[in-house]
Amino acid sequence: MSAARVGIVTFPGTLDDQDAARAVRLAGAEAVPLWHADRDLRGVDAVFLPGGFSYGDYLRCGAISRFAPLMDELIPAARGGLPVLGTCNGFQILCEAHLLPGALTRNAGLHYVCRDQRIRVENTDTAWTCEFAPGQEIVLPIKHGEGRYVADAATLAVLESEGRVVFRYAGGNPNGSLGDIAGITNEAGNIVGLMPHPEHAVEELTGAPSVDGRGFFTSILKRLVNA
Amino acid sequence: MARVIVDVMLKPEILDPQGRAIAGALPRLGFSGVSAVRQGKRFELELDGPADEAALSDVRKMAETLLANTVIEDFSIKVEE
Amino acid sequence: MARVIVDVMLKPEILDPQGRAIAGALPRLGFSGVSAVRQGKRFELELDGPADEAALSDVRKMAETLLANTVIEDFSIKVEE
Amino acid sequence: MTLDTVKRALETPGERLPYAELGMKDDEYQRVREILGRRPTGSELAIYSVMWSEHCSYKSSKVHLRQFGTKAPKSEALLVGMGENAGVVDIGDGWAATFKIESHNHPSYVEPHQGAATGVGGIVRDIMSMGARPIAVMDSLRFGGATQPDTRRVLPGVVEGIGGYGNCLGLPNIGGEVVFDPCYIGNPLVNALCVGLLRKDQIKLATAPGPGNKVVLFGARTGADGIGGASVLASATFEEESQAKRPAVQVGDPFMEKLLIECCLELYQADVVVGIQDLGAAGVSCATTELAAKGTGGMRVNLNLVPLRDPTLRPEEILMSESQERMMAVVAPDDIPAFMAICDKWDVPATVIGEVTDTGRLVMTWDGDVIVDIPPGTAADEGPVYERPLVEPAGQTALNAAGPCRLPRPTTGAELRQTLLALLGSPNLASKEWVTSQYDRYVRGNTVLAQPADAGMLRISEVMPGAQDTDRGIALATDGNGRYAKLDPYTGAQLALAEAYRNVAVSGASPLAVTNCLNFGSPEDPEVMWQFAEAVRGLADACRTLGVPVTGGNVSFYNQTGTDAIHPTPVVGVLGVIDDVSRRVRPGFVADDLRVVLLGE
Ligand SMILES: Nc1ncnc2c1ncn2[C@@H]1O[C@H](COP(=O)(O)OP(=O)(O)O)[C@@H](O)[C@H]1O
Repeated sequence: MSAARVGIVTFPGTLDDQDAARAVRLAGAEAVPLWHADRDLRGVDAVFLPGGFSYGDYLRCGAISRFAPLMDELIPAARGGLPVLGTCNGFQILCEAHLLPGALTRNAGLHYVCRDQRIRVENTDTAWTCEFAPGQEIVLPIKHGEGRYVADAATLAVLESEGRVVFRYAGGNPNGSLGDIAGITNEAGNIVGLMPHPEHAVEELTGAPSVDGRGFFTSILKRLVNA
Repeated sequence: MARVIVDVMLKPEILDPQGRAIAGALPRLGFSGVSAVRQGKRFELELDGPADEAALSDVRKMAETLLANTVIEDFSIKVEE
Repeated sequence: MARVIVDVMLKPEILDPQGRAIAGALPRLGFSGVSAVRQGKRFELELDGPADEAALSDVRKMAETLLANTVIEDFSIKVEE
Repeated sequence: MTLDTVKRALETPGERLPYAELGMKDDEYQRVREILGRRPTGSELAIYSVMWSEHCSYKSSKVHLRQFGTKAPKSEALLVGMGENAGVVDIGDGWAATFKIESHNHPSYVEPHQGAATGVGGIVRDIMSMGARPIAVMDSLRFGGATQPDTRRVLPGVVEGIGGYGNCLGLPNIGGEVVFDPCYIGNPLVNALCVGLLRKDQIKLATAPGPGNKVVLFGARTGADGIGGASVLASATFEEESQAKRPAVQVGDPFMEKLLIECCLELYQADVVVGIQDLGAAGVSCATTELAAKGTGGMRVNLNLVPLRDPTLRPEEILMSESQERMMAVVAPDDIPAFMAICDKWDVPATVIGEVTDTGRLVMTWDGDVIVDIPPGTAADEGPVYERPLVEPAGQTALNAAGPCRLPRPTTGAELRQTLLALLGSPNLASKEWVTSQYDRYVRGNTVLAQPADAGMLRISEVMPGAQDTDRGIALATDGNGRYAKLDPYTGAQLALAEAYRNVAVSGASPLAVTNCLNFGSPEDPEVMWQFAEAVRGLADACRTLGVPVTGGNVSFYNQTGTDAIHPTPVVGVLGVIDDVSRRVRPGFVADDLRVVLLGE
């Protein structure tokens, strides 16, 4: 059986594509580079939108990337069930593209913050979290200036009641996110966005002092193999 | 050649930490008399042609799709004389 | 209770990378006819009292010292009716 | 405004040019006249005034800096030494590292955010111009007292500027310093270091050989940024005039720089670059004169072709503009289409503005008229050199006599407690997390050590394609101590080196090479000049003793307000190599039951 193929999208200004590819490879899948200007998903089984400062984060984070030619392909595919993970800038892009509800705004502390953050996994039914235990606490790096999740009260109520809050900050909210929300999913559970960086927590030698990020990639592999 | 202004502000129900920080700093700088501050964005667009109805309808589309995120922001458009 | 608007824009000779990026994106979104975009900030200040001369002179000082970085930005003040 | 052409300069020999306003001395202006055999045109004066400024010509420091070469220990690792954009050292397995530290002190005082941001941008382009991929940054900062009001203005902006720019480029910040001392209140120090990786056989140099080769300007458009800044802002005290000069600050566009990095790497990969130079403080003046001087010797440039952000700019202003995020490359005519295609892919504007010639002259035209016609070497390499007078500062002996033994000592337990609390509460010893948490230390996943370690460390196997087989890593530390250097600049500089050297060594790496940023007051003050000479002598001697060469660096003079100079502050960066990066040594106690051993006295 050939390895699962996970597409890694690079926009101008994307930074974590190399880390994302490494994390995918370490999990045993094939990392397939996807270029923002191509209208081609290259037949991948899942897509990872990594972090960075696409288009310099100018205007609003993710606002310009959302209109990339590749997104014209990705948006309908994601709506059709293709597993998609967006971290940091990738999460911002998913919200701007309305694949996930709400928006990410300036940190309440008004500063960029880079730190190792405790996070609680609240939903283990998604394509990207099925290998975690419900309520499990993990440590992942966060590094962002605009990660404060906001949505109107009705949207928040729906997210909570449907169990679509996938991750919550534990041990202190770093950015003022409503409900301590660190990550959410869509109704179908195939699209997940979060501010923390699992791809920076997969190796002993580098990155965060944990390898908890591996769970995201073993999850998607398991999901793809069982699919 | 006309200039059109698009003002984008966070919706009133969305917390504006920048505005709040400014409002908090004012008394420390010796300014009283300001009860609230909100910070938004202002875009100045130079049009190639006149700001006629067609152009303004285009600007409205730009504002809706790109300049503002209507999930959290409102916008208003005006032509600069 | 009056509302005063302070618009802050980069001085014309100062590079505006954000405005440039937006102007660059517009044609890709199918919008033509915009030759330049500049992005600035808009502050809405709620005053406790009326926008009389004393209050406006205070706002001017706030703009100079806090709201605008006069090294690279210009500002303008107007009272909202 | 009439265009000052070479023809006009010949016809109006008596016309007075504002050389003094551009920071040029009478005798320097006379030399320009001798070199050209006529008065310079306004554009030529623009070129000479920036190229002969302290900032670009090192006219006060050159005679001292030579010791770094003459006293340099034999080093097989040194591939490119001082004099290029950055030094390059062999780190084994076919790979090389290039690194350098540079100051952006004065601009960071005027506009902290943009000043610091463009400081990072500038040093990153230096590293790119050697043919390398920039892989990490560090920042060494000095501010006034933590409670002084202006520190509140300067510090947050500087940290935001460094973080905002470096984070956006995807360069992990792997270390640095934050020091508070009232002597820096009007003259904060912002020294930024960048390190890059390249294949040892793919070093690029700033040279324009081969008549007929094209000169390409690529990156951002040229605007009115920092016009006159190179000679006026960067190397003269700005006190009274600062208001008037303020609009001349440069603003950075980190996104453009990120595109430039990826674009340059692809250009190198495609092998379509003959020579390359970044545009730093002296912009087009510097890039054209230096490229031409190091190549075949001649170049022809049509200044009308320079893409402008502000169409009203005059040729003199184009020559002096400090607009950021620009590079200049020399490209063979056949490679131009491939070059342009790569720039297009990365959305980087690129324009052919001239070509290499064998005339030995740098000739520039505007609207068809010749406005510059000079031997480029005279601007790039033959600037004035000063042997400035040196005098040991009047109070030096008394200062050293007033040692710490004169201070009252805590005698009781309560007093000791007080002392300890005072120390722990002092900003210089306090946690620097407020600063470091605004910097991304993880990006690109190669950071092995960063804060709170004594040295930053990166693995190189995953930095670039082709490096997979090496286990090696590089380590870097920067250190400096202005108080030691004030007491004894000779020893103070040595202590700075020793500290950075130790910090690299304790990470498990072997120190290989040194970069330095020498922050001092006015060289026209003989007491400052003495401090400078002593510090350089001390550093050069210590490098010889430790067997590590200085590969490059930067001098920042005029860090003073009125007659009050900052403490002499040599900041030293040391680069080391570790054969197997998985054997790095982490700080702190990593397991129970380990023994604690004190080494040294
Ligand atoms: N300006 C800075 N930029 C990046 N890292 C910094 C900066 N200042 C301090 N650090 C890092 O924070 C850590 C603690 O610094 P510091 O408190 O100065 O410790 P030390 O006295 O051991 O050098 C070190 O790893 C240092 O490299």
